[in-house]
Amino acid sequence: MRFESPATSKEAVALLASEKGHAYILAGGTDLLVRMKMDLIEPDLIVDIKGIPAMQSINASSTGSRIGAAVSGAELGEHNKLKKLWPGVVEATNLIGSDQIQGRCTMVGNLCNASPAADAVPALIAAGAKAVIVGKNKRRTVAVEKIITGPGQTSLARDEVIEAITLPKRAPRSGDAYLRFIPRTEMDIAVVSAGINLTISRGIVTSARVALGAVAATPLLVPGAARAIIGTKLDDGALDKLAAACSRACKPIDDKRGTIEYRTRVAGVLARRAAKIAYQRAGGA
Amino acid sequence: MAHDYSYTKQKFKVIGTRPERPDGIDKVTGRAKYGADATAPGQLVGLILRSPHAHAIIKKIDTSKAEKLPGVKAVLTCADLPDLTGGNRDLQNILENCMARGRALYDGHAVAAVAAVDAQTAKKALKLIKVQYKALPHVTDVDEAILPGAPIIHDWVFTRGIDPAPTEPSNISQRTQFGHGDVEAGFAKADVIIEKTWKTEQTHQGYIEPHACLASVGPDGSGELWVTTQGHFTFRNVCSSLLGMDVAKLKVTASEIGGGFGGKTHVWMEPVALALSRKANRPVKVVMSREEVFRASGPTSSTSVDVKIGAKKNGVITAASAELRYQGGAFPGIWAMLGAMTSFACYDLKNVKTVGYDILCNRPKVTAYRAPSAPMAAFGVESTMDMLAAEIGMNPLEFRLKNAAKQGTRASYGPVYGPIGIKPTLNAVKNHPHMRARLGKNQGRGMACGFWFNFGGQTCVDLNVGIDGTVSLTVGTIDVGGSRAAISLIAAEELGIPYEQVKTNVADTASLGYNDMTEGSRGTFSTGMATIFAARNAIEVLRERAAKMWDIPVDAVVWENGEARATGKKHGNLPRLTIKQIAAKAGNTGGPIAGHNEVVADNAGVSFASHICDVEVDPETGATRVIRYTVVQDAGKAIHPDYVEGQFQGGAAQGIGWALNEEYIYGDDGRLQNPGFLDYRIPVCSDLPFIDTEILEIPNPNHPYGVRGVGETSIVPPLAAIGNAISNAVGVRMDHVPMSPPRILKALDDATSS
Amino acid sequence: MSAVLVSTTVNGDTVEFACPQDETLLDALRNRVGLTGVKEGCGTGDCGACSITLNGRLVCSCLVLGVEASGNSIETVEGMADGNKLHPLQEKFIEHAALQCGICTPGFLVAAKALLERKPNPTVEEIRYALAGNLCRCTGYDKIVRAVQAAAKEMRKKK
Amino acid sequence: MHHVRLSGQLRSAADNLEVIDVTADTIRELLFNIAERYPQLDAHIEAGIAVSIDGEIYRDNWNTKIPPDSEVFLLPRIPGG
Repeated sequence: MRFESPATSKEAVALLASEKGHAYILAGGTDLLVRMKMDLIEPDLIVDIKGIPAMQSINASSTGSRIGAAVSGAELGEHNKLKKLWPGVVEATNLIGSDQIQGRCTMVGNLCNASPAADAVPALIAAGAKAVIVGKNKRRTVAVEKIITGPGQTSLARDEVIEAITLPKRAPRSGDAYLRFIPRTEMDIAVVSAGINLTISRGIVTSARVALGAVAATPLLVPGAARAIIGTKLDDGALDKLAAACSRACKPIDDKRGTIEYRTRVAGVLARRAAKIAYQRAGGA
Repeated sequence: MAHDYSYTKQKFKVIGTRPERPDGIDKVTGRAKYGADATAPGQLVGLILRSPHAHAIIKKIDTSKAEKLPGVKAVLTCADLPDLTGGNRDLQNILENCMARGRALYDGHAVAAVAAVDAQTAKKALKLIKVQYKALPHVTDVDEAILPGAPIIHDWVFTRGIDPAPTEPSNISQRTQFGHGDVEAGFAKADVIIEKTWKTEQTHQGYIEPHACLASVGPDGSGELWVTTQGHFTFRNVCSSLLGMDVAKLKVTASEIGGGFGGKTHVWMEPVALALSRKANRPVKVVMSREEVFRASGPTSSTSVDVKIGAKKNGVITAASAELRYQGGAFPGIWAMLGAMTSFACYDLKNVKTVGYDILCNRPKVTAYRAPSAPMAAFGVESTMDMLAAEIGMNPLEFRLKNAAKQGTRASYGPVYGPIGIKPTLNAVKNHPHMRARLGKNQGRGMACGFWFNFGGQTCVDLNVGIDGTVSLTVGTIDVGGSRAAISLIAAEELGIPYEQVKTNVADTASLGYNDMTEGSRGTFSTGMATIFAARNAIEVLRERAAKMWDIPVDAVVWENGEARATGKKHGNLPRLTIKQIAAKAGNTGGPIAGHNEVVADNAGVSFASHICDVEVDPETGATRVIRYTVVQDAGKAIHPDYVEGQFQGGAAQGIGWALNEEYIYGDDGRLQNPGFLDYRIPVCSDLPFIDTEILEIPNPNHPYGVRGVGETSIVPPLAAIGNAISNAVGVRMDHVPMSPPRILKALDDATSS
Repeated sequence: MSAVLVSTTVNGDTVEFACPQDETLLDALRNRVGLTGVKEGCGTGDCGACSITLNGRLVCSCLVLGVEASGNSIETVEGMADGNKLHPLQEKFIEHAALQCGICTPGFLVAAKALLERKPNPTVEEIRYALAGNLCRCTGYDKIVRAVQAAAKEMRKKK
Repeated sequence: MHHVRLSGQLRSAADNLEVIDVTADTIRELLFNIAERYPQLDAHIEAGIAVSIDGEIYRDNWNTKIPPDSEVFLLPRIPGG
């Protein structure tokens, strides 16, 4: 196995493109090294992207934000400006693992690991985040919900690297929130999760995005759930409709972490709770 | 020399204080050496190939490619471990568990092993071993394993304890029965009877340190083993039997142990490491991965238990019975028997009957886990007790007090009790402020009782007085939780010297006589007892030496406060001789000063605990949080109260994990789906509240200081205490452990819809 | 597979070791640098026994490659005491009987130190969540949390 | 003379008796005498047995004296964790 730490995204892409064997990108390593330890993968090449300046910074502004792919969860959590603009996105990423994991893990790594239960992803989808992708010949920008195509699978080509995540312009009176259910208080993978981002005007929800995690093969954007609360003051009736729409959208499986029945039911519970938090953050009563 | 075991009420000077442990600095600086921390010149890395099948015939193992890989020094299969057990079935089972013999019996069963110059090479070699399996039907559920047509695990297992003896092999390895009186007549007299089936899933001890050892065997048949174990003398005896080595030629050194809780009472890969070393003629280190620990060491049983209890309206139990089915993994065990013995031990019952069925499955061989088998039986019994109390309209605490066992009660497992502590723990619970604390919305309180036997066993101790009067104590029981501190305290107390003047060391098997394992809550109890007698032995010598120094008769010398004092009119004015002064002259008064004792420290004194637990349940998600927890337990005498509290708290925390989230999850393919700490969910720091403790000290009449075992009982009550608290919080009775969020939410749904 | 030479700083000392490129920092620290105070409980980031700080950031050394240490600075439990003077956390862990078997202790100490450097006066809840990545199976965490509280108090006094 | 009670599975090795009368001063004598009378019990004794004397359980020390009129109960030997 070869270990390389390129200084630019282009170099990283070139390394990936020229590798004949199995190549993997290392950012925080909190998934990659686990898969190596469990003998699930045998890399021939590991490309460490932490030395690439374009991937190391955070720019946060109400006109748009950019988070480098190698930024750790801990660094994200320490960025007050970003936290203020996108509390749900930051909290979601900070929920991944322990303080130790936060010291290394990245939002983009969480995305590219492509788990249906990835904590950062529903919050990013709800936020309308985009991934900036660098390829051999071109750069492209893609909505986060288009990245994961199935458990462990992404739409990235083998010689493509996500350089950063961008978050859109933040309208005034907006708020986001992310909640997940785990059996313990820490250290678990989400059994089911919900991310919500909304904007209000005079107490009425004017726009919203709702995303769910761990209820299907990929994290889901649920437009029907958003429609259930747009135009409402998030009263109980609207919340009931939100919960019902979320539960309807679920296509979960039974596995060691939860049942179909449980996930379907609790998706609605979490969406309802997350919507209330987002609404409050947007300045709603 | 005969010793007096009996308790004498004495005033202690240092017993009951809380000094710092002697191994503390090593453990906070990273210096302490655990199982994986030793190295030897030229050591190889050993790895084990494990079956991916729950049950399969091993048709062929081709090791030729692995053997040819440069850097590989030995490849091992069962052919390298011939059966030298002389037909001893128990040893044969251990041998077969260490390395499959023609058949893989569970997912993770060892099939082959390699030793190579480094981990990378060893890993590569494992992949070059080709094993041809023929998969067989498997069974992993305790109730399914005894259905007609279930795959038979061993054709040589015929159910024992059935008359007439069966002629067909069975997955029930034995039937055991305990009790007295006439339960049918008793139930006929009951006003109310509750009968219910309870299930618990399989849990693991979950020690943080994986099994690890460093083995070295030379061509002369001599060997050394450095290993993390609860009993290095037992490991020595078992390994030498399996490998055909002389016991005296295998020196086993116990490393510091990173937790055991019963799981390190048994050999797993240690005989394989020794055999690899013998074949390669190099030291071999084998360290299990966490995944291997879960798949291939010994968890505790999953169970299915029917409990029936009947009572009069006035709260007197008229009869109680239980049928207990315990899954023991791929080899026969006695786990249901222990469940059958302990289930009703807390109560004074005229008519009681328990029947245990030990059942084989395609799962790893079950081994002891803290108060083995008692928590599952207590879950069923203590939950049923609460249901029955509710049915007759009695406070569950009063109901338990009314039926609690006392001195003179015939225990459900047979004998008549001496002085015991169940009632005092219940009374302490009754008077505890926790019982009167206010509860909020969706909160509930539960309590439950627990019992464990405790035992002593073979123990020996050397006590040597150094030239400066300090004392070196050599013991043979592994220190799993601070026992060196407790044992140093005992030596200091008996000799009348400060704690700081005693250093307790755990000896290797070549340096001290045989000691049983640290299990059954025996460490401080039995080694403490041997230490008292060894110290008394040394005091005799010290008196003799003082007498020689003074040139007076030994009868005129008494030992007081760590000094020799001459008595009587003739000698009374002599200045006292300190241990230091006597030690300094030892060379001229007869040589080294030492005390020794070997003892069979029977009679560790049975132990009882009562726990109180408050939970809060989220009715929308089924999530349960323990918000307050109190342990009340009889310790006999708490030698070092910090570490007694630590045992209470640790046991309770393990019980809480078991109650709420921990479980082995098997797929339809018979493979373990959660062999890691991510999905085998032991409690994390933020899951738990502070765990309050109340130590009761009801002296054990058969220990000079009144000590009882304390380590195990505290894991027994939590399952039921939490189940009872959940029932009080949200009105559903959970009959399946772990009481995980999906199970609770389903129970809530079922309750609403019915 | 070719090993590479890694030059790094461990507990203030410059350290060099040759390391296969797929070897974890945990294995490199234990087997090549000889710092066996760094423990492996799981190898998958779930137990925290291998906790170290990497450039001041708390991480699991089992989830870092040895080669990644190049040019960086590492602190382990072996570097906590100042000569023969124990760190207040080390003192309080012994004083409060916050360890039984002791295998998780190095990880807890490193994690607790990282917490107290960031947050000198944490609440019980903050301590519990900050230490949630460190598993202890012996103590039920009770005495560990108390020891961290006591050490925090001691350290605040000294400041 | 002691009335020695047997736990469940030991009874089948002793003609299904719940109580057997044995004269013995020590555990060793007791086990020797009952094994002589009920040879099937020998296997149980070999496999490990515990003797409760007035509620106190002895697993190992066969020199233990059995006081007159004491309550004697034979149990299987048990492991711990």
